[in-house]
Amino acid sequence: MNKEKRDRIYAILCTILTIVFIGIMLFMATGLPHLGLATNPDINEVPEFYVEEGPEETGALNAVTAMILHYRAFDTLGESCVLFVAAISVFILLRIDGEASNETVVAIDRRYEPVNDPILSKTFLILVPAVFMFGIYITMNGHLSPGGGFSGGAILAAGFLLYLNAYGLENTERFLTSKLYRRVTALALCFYAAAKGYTFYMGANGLESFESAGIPGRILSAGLILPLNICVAIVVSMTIYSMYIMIRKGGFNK
Amino acid sequence: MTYFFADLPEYAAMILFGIGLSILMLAKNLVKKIIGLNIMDTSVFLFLAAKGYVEGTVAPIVTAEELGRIDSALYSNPVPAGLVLTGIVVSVSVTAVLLSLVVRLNEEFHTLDIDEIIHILRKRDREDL
Amino acid sequence: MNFVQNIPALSILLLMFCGIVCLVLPARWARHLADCAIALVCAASVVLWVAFLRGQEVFTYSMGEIGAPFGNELRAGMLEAAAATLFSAVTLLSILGGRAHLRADIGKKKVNLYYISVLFLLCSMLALVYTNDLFTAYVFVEINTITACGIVMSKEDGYTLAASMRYFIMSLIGSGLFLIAVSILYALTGHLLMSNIQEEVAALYASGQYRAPLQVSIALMGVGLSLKSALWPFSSWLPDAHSSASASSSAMLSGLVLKSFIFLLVKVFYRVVGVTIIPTHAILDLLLVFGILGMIMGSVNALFERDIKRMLAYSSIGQIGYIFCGIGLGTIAGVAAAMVQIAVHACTKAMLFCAAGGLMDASGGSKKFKDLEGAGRRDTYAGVAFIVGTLSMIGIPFFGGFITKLSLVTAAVEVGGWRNTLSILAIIVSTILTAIYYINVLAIIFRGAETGPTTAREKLREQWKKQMRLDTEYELAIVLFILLNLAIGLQSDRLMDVIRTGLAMFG
Amino acid sequence: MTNVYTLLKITDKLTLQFGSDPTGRFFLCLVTIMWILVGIYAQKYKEHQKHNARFFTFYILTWVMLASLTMAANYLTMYLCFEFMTLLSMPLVLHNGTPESIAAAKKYLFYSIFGATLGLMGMFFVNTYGTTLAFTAGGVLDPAKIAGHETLILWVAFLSIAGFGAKAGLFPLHAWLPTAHPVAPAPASAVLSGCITKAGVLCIIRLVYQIYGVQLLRGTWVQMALIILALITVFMGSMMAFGEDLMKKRFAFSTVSQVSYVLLGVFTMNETALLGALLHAAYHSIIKDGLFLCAGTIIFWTHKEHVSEMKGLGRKMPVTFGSLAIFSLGLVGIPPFAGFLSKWYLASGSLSEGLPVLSWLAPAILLLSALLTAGYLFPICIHGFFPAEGEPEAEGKEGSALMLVPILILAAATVLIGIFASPLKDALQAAAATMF
Amino acid sequence: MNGIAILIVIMLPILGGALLPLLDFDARKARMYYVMAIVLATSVLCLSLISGSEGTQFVLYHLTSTIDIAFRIDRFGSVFALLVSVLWPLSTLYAFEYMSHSHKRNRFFGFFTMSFGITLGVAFSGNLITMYLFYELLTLSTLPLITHDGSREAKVAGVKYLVYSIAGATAAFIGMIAVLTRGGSLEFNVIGLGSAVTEANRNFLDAAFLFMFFGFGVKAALFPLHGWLPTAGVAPTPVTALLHAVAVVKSGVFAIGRVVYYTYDAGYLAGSIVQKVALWFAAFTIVYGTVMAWKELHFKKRLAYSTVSNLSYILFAFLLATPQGLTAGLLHMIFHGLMKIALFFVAGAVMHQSGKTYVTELGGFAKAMPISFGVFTIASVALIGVPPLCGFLSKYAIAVAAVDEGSVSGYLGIAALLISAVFTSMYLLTIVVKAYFPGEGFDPASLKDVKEANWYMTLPLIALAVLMIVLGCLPGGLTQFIAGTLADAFPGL
Repeated sequence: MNKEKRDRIYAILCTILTIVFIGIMLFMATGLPHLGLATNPDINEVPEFYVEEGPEETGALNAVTAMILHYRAFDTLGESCVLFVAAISVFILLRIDGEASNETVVAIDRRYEPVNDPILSKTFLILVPAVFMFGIYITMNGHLSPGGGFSGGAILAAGFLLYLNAYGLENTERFLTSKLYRRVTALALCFYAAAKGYTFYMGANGLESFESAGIPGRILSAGLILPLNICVAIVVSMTIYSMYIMIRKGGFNK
Repeated sequence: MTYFFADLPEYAAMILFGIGLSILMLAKNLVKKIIGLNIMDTSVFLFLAAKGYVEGTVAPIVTAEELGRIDSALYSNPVPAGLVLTGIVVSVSVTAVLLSLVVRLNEEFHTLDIDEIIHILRKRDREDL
Repeated sequence: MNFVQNIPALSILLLMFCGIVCLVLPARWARHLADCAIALVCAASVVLWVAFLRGQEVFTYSMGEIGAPFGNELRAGMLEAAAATLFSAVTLLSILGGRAHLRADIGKKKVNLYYISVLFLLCSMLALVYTNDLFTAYVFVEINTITACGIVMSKEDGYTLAASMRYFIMSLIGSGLFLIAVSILYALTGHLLMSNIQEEVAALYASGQYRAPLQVSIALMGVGLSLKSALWPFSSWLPDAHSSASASSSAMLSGLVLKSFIFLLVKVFYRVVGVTIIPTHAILDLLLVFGILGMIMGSVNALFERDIKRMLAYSSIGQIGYIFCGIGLGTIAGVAAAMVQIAVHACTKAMLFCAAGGLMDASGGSKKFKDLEGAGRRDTYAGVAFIVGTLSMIGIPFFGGFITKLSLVTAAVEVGGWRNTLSILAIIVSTILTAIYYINVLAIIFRGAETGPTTAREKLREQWKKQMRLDTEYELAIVLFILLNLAIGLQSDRLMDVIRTGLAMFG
Repeated sequence: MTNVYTLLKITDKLTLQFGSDPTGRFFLCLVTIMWILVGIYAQKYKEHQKHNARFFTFYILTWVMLASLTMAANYLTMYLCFEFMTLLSMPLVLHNGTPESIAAAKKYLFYSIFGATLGLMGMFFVNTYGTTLAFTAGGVLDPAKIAGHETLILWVAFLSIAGFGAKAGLFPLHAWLPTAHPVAPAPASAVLSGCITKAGVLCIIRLVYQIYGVQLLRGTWVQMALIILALITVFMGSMMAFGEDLMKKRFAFSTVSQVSYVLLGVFTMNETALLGALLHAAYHSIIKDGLFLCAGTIIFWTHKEHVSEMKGLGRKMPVTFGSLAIFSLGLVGIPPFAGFLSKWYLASGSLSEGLPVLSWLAPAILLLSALLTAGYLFPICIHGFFPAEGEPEAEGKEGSALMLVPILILAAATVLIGIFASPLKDALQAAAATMF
Repeated sequence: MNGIAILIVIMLPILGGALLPLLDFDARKARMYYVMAIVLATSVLCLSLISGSEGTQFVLYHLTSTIDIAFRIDRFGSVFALLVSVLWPLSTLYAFEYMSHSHKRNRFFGFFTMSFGITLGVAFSGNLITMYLFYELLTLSTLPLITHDGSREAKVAGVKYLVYSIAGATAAFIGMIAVLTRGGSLEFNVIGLGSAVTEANRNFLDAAFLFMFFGFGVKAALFPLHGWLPTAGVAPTPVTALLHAVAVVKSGVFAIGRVVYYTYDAGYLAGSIVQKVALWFAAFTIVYGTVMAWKELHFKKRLAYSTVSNLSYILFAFLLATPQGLTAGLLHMIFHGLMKIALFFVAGAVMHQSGKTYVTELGGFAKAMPISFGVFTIASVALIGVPPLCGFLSKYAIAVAAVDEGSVSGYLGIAALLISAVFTSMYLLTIVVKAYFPGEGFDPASLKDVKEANWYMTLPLIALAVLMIVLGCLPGGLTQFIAGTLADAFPGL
């Protein structure tokens, strides 16, 4: 059997398989609870607890944030770790080992982006601080309004990427070097892990932990949620930035 | 039939999932495969998001004034939202890793076609022996 | 609350923490830290296991002050503790055994990254073992996938990259199916914690509500996880990945990573769906059939392979078939057999991969059979390891493989109908094929001219001298692996007890 | 059995025992005399062949085994001697070393061993269903044990008797004889045909009369079947001989036929018939030995093996052909030559037995066979002495004394024991009586 | 103490053999003394153990709660051990000469000696699992001996042997486990399965028996599982002789005997349908083996097919499940061992001295190698079953046992036995005839280089011939010894 024929057969089989699969899934979907009903099985004591008890217990008005950073914090810790290990994997894949000379790096750099383009520079000079501000805002208000570390971190990362694209790597690395990246990420994650470890340990062993809900509605409230949001934001932004930089040209310069 | 239109997101999610899956299986081009993966993941998010909503409710963010007398029936389910959030992050991470893999594979084999890559490897095998 | 109950959570967090810290440490320190952390986790798991042996009850550990059904939970029983011990011990030994190769295979700047991946890999496996929450499981499954690819990819060549890509794709289909299954289950039950879901599922089954979605979601989980654990025919990437990955990566991937998904699968079947419902589900038949096909196809492929690492990889496919065969039988005895096989295969295959690394070193780095002639004499440790592995695979009493076969056959003869016949036939066929290709390897690595210019005794002395120069870590790892294999074989009764007790704790 | 001597005791039941009884002694005498005469003859004949030391070694050894066989006192010993006799006589057959002779020897070997094996099977059953393996008149089977197993025992008896019948050329195990004789040296053919076939007869006598017992077999299908087999053999042997041109092969078929006369007598199972059988055994030994020695002489001097080549040869070799004529007359059963008396007893025994159909069929067939015998033997002599007109004169001359004397002795015996039959008849009558 | 002694007897040759490649003797003499010392010491120890320590039981290790690694000395095992420990020194002596020009002698003798210990392990096993252990090890330890030659043919034979053996062992293993799951004990005891035998279990246990029968039947070369044996004839002759006529194949037979009398019991089996099936297979194999031997022209393969047939004699006797059957089977086990090893030794001597491997090439060899062919003739005649040589006795005993058993299958067996006897004479005596009477056109000069082998080879031959004759005439002591098994296997007797 030649290759084309085999491919064809494979394609036909896959198509049939997926059609059957979709059919099954659709059939199954007809048997699922209907959308939007308050009587559905998923509207049980769990969301009720999150919404009703969450704000008072954690001090976070946003029940989603309360859930992901307090009740189901282990998931979220894992999630941050996913980001982290993804970045590590990207490093493993793309990091240029050995000492690529400065010139080559710059040359690669230039191939990808118009460095020192005046329009870009000027526009981004205005835009970037705003983006940073917005990111920080989203992060800091994660427990009060929609948002949180992940969204905030993503926005911060967008700011970094804008800056990088406008001013080039060399300029960016004036404040964001590889070493800084590593230290900040490690520190943020360590803090995250340590803090959560502490609360897990305390909580599970029934000990009194120091965190307090504070006064709900204030920025400085909700115990560890705010610091954790900040940590998450740092991790997310750093990770996205580093991934970008890796995919772009294989590593930090310094 | 009453619920058909209400349930539409569910069906859409299932169909999308199937489409994503078929792309993942059928597409030769690795980037297309990644797109398929994202479609698949997105369909799940769609499904979850649709599940989280309850008719006539708002997002589960209370105001400071309400504290102490919150009625959970007024708010939609926060759990799917959390799951979607996590799912998105995972999906993003995986996509990043996959993309960087594609970059490396392209450097190594100068092609994005997975079959061709396997073909090249088999040829190498034969040369080895 | 007993302090040992903190061990699961602390092990996971410790590994995570060390993994993060490794990012900023110098390479050497990262290595030491990783070793120490894994050793510590291993010791802690042993402590936990001992606690269970001394009568510790199964417990749940809420991650935070609020437990089920609102917060994340870990849950530990005898089986979990044993699995954690096994996973951490084998990881440690794999790293030790492949250390020499790691130095050669991985670029200087990536050493840290490799150890981070290893630590997170172990962390995710422990999390999969301990977690009582399906969504946590999903998250850690992803960590597992990414880090597993990471350690394979860390030795960069075309094979590992292509194989990682294929693994990723296969694995992501699997995770996608798993995720949507979790979502559906959530929609049906409103819970994410296994214990709660189990109650709800039982209630739903009793009432007959949502039968179709329930069945489909269980099937999707089964298919999804078996895709991830390289069940034949979803295993075509495996040989490529192993053939060129570093020795310890292969050892961990084949020995542990795939097993962690299977462990999760068993948890899903018996903790989420429940022991009374799962035997009636058709997914078991599917797994059984594919497991049996895997047993045979893997062995057949291995038979014709002329590359030692690829052969071991195909052998893994066959051995994973055994595990699925055990699960597919649908009885507790079958699952127990699968668990035994997980343990035995983890130890044996990891050992063989490390030993294969040693053999390659002794043969100028080639993995082709034609170059490996006499390698077992040049590297006696690897030779002995292969002998032990072969004896185990054939099923000689005193070795692990015997216990697997014993328990699997015991389970198989007790189920009725076609499953019985099919699985027993498959066991026979697969055993023969396995014996042939392993003995073939033995014959090759111990072949070689006896006569030479030097007298035999001189040669022996020279050999000893050469071996003194070999990496002591490698030797230590091989010796420990051999002891571990023997321990499993000799203490199989206790192992079976542990597994049975552990499975009883699942309920 | 008297004078039983135990040579070796393997287990309690399995012993090697020798003893003597009249029948055994008769066969012993017969065999020994024949052996001596043929041995004398062979002294001259040996010039014709190589490896004489080997030949005579096996010649003697075969006699030893044959003699032991006649004196065997139990089934096991008999079986042992039988097997060894087969093994030791085989080299006589293949002595010439041609491919045909080796093939013939193998054929002989396997037929014999197959037969012996069937006999061995009989021993297994006798061991279980009998009281002892020692030969006892009237049989050794334990009636208590065989109750309920009669069918089985009859089958066993049939098969084991038929098995030993292989040696005696009983159809359907006769085929070795015509193959073995033409290729063997003449002395070997002579003793094979004259004596060794009688070993088979003796074994059958032992089985029929002293192991299974006449009581068991008489009137059963086994007896019928055996008689029918014997009759078939008698008739078939004669027919085949009639159509055969190769002289030794013709004689071999004749042996097939004649030994079954003996067997017919044995199977008829009364004293008269048995007497006839024993007599015929003696007569046939003498005559057939004589015939083969004549044939050997002719081959020795003229290298002519085919009957058709011997026309006119009688004039050159008058003594040989004269003896040949006497033997022929004897074998056909023309009174007063030997051969008449035995056939007479066989026929009368058969008639007195009162078996349906067979009682009269047997004499009829005997008669027919006698005619055929005449038909295949007489032409040799007639053409030998009276060649047709225009035949070229045959080459040939009379042999040496060493060859002629044994032939003449045998010829004389043929005449003499035909005329003075009573001493032998009386002796054999006594022997036959001990069997009942 | 005696428990340790068992272990010593088993481990001494195993360790001694394992050390051989390490000691790596270069001098022929040194290796010879070393190997001979080990083999003789083991034999002597083993014999003293048999004679003095009957009834010893010894549990080495509790593998699981139901599975022990245990040893015991009972008469049944002792018979096998006796056979093995008498024949091994003889074959070792023979092997020294035979292998004198071979390569890798250290490896060869290493595995050869190890196999001794493992075979004794089979004999002294106290339960099925222990036996299974040694059974598998025997496969492994003899594999290098088969492939010793290193030729492609040898490798193919090795693979074939491996496939068959492992498949058989696995099937037997499944049977064992099946017995175990239904509450049966794997210990060798007279109670057999005891209370595990219920009406409901019967079919299941029957199936398990068949699994074990056919599983162990592989080594016992039962049709249709005999294929490996003739191919394995490519091994050096001492191996074919000792292992494929005695140790390996007999351990298969022995294992079936164990299963029949000690795992199951005679009472269970007698009259059951599985017994019939098994008997039929054995009977068929008897005939099949001889017919194939008759057709085969390769000397050693012919003998191998003869082994196929004769092993089934023993199986047949065992399967009769009567006291006579048991003793007859054991008797044939011993006698066949003696006879077949002698035949193989002659075949080996011929190959060694002249390189001839086909029976058609053996014309006139009896003159060149009078002792060898003298022994060959004696062994042939014995194997055909001519009294008073030993083969007659055992065949006789088997047949008598079959008659006593009295079923149709028993008579079938007798028929098979007889047919086989005829064919046996055909395939063996043709060789004898050819060797003594090469026929016309034979050129004696062609054999002038062929000489009788030296005493290393002829001494074992003569010893065997003497044994065959003496045991054939005076079997009393041996039968007494064998009858001792009855007390175990048939407690009611």
